[in-house]
Amino acid sequence: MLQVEGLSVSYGPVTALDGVSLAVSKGECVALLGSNGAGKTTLLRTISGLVKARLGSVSLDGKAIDGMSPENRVRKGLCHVPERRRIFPGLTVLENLEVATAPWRRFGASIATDLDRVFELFPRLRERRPQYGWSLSGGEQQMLAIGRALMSRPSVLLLDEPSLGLAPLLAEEVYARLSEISAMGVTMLLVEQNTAMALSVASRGYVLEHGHVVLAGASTDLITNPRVREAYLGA
Amino acid sequence: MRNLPIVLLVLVLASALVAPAVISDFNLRLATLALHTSIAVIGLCIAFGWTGLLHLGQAAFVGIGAYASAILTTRAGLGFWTTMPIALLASGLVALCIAVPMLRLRGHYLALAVLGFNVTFEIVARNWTKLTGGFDGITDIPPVFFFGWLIEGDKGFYYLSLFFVVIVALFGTALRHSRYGRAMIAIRDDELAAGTSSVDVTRIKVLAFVLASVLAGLSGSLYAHHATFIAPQDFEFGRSVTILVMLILGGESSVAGAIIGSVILTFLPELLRFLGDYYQAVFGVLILLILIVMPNGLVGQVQSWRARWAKGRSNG
Amino acid sequence: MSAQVLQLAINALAAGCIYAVVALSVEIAYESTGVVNFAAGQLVTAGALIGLSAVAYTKFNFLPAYLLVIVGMSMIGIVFLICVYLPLRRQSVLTIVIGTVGVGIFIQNVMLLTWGPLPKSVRSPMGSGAIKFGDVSVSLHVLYVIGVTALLIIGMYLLLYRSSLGRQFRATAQDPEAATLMGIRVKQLYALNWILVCVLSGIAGLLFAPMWLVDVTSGDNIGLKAFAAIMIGGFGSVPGAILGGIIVGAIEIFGAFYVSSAFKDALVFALMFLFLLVRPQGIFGERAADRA
Amino acid sequence: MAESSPDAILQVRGLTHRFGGLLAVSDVNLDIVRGTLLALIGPNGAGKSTTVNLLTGVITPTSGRILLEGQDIVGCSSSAAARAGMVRTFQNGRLFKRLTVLENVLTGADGRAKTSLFDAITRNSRFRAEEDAFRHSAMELLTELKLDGDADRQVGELPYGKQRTLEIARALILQPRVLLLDEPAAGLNSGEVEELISYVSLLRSRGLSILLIEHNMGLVMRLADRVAVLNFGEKIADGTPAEVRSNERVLEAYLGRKASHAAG
Repeated sequence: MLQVEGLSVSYGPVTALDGVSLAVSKGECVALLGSNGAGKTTLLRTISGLVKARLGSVSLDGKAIDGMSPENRVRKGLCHVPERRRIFPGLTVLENLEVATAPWRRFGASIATDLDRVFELFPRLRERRPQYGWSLSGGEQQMLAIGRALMSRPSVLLLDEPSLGLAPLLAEEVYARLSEISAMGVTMLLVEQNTAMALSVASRGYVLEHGHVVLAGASTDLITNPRVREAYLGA
Repeated sequence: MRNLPIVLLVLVLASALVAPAVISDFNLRLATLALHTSIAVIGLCIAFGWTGLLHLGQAAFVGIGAYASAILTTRAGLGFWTTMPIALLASGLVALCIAVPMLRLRGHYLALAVLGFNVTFEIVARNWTKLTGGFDGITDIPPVFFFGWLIEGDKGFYYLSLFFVVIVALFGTALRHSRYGRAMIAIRDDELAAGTSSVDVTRIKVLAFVLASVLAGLSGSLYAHHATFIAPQDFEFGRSVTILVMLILGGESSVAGAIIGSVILTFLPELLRFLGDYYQAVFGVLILLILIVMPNGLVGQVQSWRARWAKGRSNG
Repeated sequence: MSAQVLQLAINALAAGCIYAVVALSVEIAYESTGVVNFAAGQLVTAGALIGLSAVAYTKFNFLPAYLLVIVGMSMIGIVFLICVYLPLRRQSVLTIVIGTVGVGIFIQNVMLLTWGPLPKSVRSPMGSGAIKFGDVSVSLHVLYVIGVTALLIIGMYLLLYRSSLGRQFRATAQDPEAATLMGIRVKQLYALNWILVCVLSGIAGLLFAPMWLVDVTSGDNIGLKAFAAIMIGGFGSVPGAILGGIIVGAIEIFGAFYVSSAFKDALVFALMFLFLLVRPQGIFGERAADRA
Repeated sequence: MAESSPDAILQVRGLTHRFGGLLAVSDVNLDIVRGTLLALIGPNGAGKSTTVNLLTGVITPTSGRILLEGQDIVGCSSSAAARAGMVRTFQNGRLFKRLTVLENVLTGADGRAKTSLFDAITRNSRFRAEEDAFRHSAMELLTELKLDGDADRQVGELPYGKQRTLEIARALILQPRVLLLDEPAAGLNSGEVEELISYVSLLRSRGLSILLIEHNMGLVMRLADRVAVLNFGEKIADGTPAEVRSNERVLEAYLGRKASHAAG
């Protein structure tokens, strides 16, 4: 479904990614692990087209999408939920959701079923419909960011640290919803610092260090692998 | 090669010294104008080029200096050497009074506030007829005496202006290479980091704004005595824009660029005379082209060429 | 209220409406791109002068003439986007702001070449009639200005807050990158932005032209007043821009009558400075220190 | 509350900061013993960066006290805090791009300058003596950090690792009482990290008190005398590296609930 091959990215003199390759098959949920500055966010930004790669290629459904603008990648079903949520603070919850239908909505096309699907997953958002984005709590904002992404009818969802800054109970709730979304057949690539949570949803994972993939494997293997712990807690 | 800048500097100074002997009277007049304008541009270099204050009202401070000099010489009969320091002081004091509240503001707020100040200055100059002569301005501003020697005509005034430009350029260069210059550039590059590196951000901003205005006052005082006639439209907002464009054209953070920019832009209408009425429209396009093609001005462009050349040599 | 005060108040409202429309245009550009459009005044003049020629060309058929103005101003907006905003977008906002100054100079001088320096009088579609309410005589054009402004404000509200396009527009203004990630075509919305900015200024030009004589510099002053209006109303607030415009109109008209007609503009700027000193965020606006 | 232990150079008491309704930092107490290194760790979004901003006067706390050598510096501007000896580096390298390497370091020294504007523009002997002294100490620092060969280069020409080092030099010339290093290892390769570790140890052995903010615990475990852990703006643990590493709440914050059980 999503294929990344030999991706290298530099910011001026700094190399952020150095020949990263990975693949996510249809319906799969894959976790991307690693410490701060390992290049996880850069990788997602390159896949969604915000950052231009120096070398390498990204393909979706077997077709290279390297030259494509981020807007058009969304139209191909690739949606990126950015780090720190980035909801639109001056739009209401409902408007935040509606605005994400721009890629597919034509005159008269109904968004009611899409809205229902989001509200079923996140009943809190239904209550908060008329409130402005900035007035939501961190957890609600995260739910809105995920809900907003679903409104664009993605086939592949890129998620950047969905548990960031959330209390453990809320983070767990967000993850419960993510596994429901995964069960609906949405393909997911998940960046997370909370290893246990990420691996509880994902079936496989990659560990990134200094812009390289240093480890890859099934979740069950990774969770007991001492190298993963090292990446965060040190030897 | 190492001494190239010094050789260039000596050449430029030498040709500036002999220029009056070879160029026409009209061009001499323009050159004199370019010289004392460049003092205001160097002032803007300190405030905008180094410290990053978007200052769209430099002409008003030139105007304060010019009017202070003109009023004191025509009404009180004082000479240039007395009124000139007063003119500097007047511009500086006005700047100090408005700096403290205004510099709490950033970016566009400051730009609009200073622009508003420029417009207000114009309105006052036009309408406070008793003091400023209103629309008719002030005429018959006396010439300058230098130790009893009358500086008359363009040649004398050219050398007087050149003298002040050299002094101001030396001042600017010394400032740039002192802790004040460093602090100013640090503020423009990263205000937060400047603060945590012990730079007193507000004080340095006020200093930059006041110094810019003092230099504008000097420029205005020279202008008044050179033109012997001043009127409100000499100091309108459009003039502030021209001064800013001179700086950007030359290279916004370089003293040499400020002088180069004001010389080029003073002579440009003459060079482009064949454009006739189209000149002003071309001027607008020119601003855009500079911003798009060489945002660091002529000096910045030359520096980047030199850097590329040096790199090419060291690699090859 | 005496008839005289009422008369002044109506004139003040009409002048204020024009400032409010220009302030609205500056405010929209600022909110969606962070750029203060220093070419606003020249765009107002452009609207007035294009209107003048269009009305003559259509032999006083105001409706097609005004449509021509709107098309013309939209084209200026698109040219501005392609030649100035997009090439400068990656540089600092200050650079773009200086770029708008260059655009203003360019437009002004192209107009000088096209229309010449002489002031011209422009007819109002309402003719030169007036209605009398007791001792108060109100020209039809003044009522027309107030009516059109009200319609424009309602129209802008519907466009920005009640349409899908407006939602996308506001989302892009708040976070262009997140908007891109939601599949919104950000460049098209920037085009919409600059078209709106130019069309609004142009309409302000059409509204003011019949009230005063028009020459190539008449918009400059209106642009400056619009800036003052925004500073008073508060940057970053649409209602602030409208209220600020009306306040500026009131100070100008009442100040000219009761204080001094020479210093009426100085009064406007004095109030602006007062706000900067005491309440830099304006009546409704963002905190002045928040946005660089 | 141990109000005044004589060898604590920095005492933070009840530090609290609210953004809107959100408690970014909540009632945090910290102590740095003179000449030791305290590491402040915690997951992303835990409030570490806000704490640094509060300590260095970039933002003013809602409540709480920051005692540097017994003197409360709450309410000081960032430049006043820097002059008082609270000096920091930045997480994502904030150097002055248009100044040379040497000038960047000198900006830090200028806070101690005694000469006036008049001295500076006439370049008199007082000014030159001061400038020479500053240049001398700046060059000494650059030499120690192996940057002396780059002194006259523009900052943008330096490779990333050297830029990070330069930031430490700019901070050190301020003669800090407490040096706050905000994620100094971010983006460095493993060789550079080793150099950083040995240099920071050297600084500590010379008696400098250091607050190290770090995400990567590998670095922390090797350098820290004590470790404080933040999560959701609250301090959840404080102790020696070994104590903190086996602390249940810390493991949970980093790895999540399930893994900490699995690992424990």
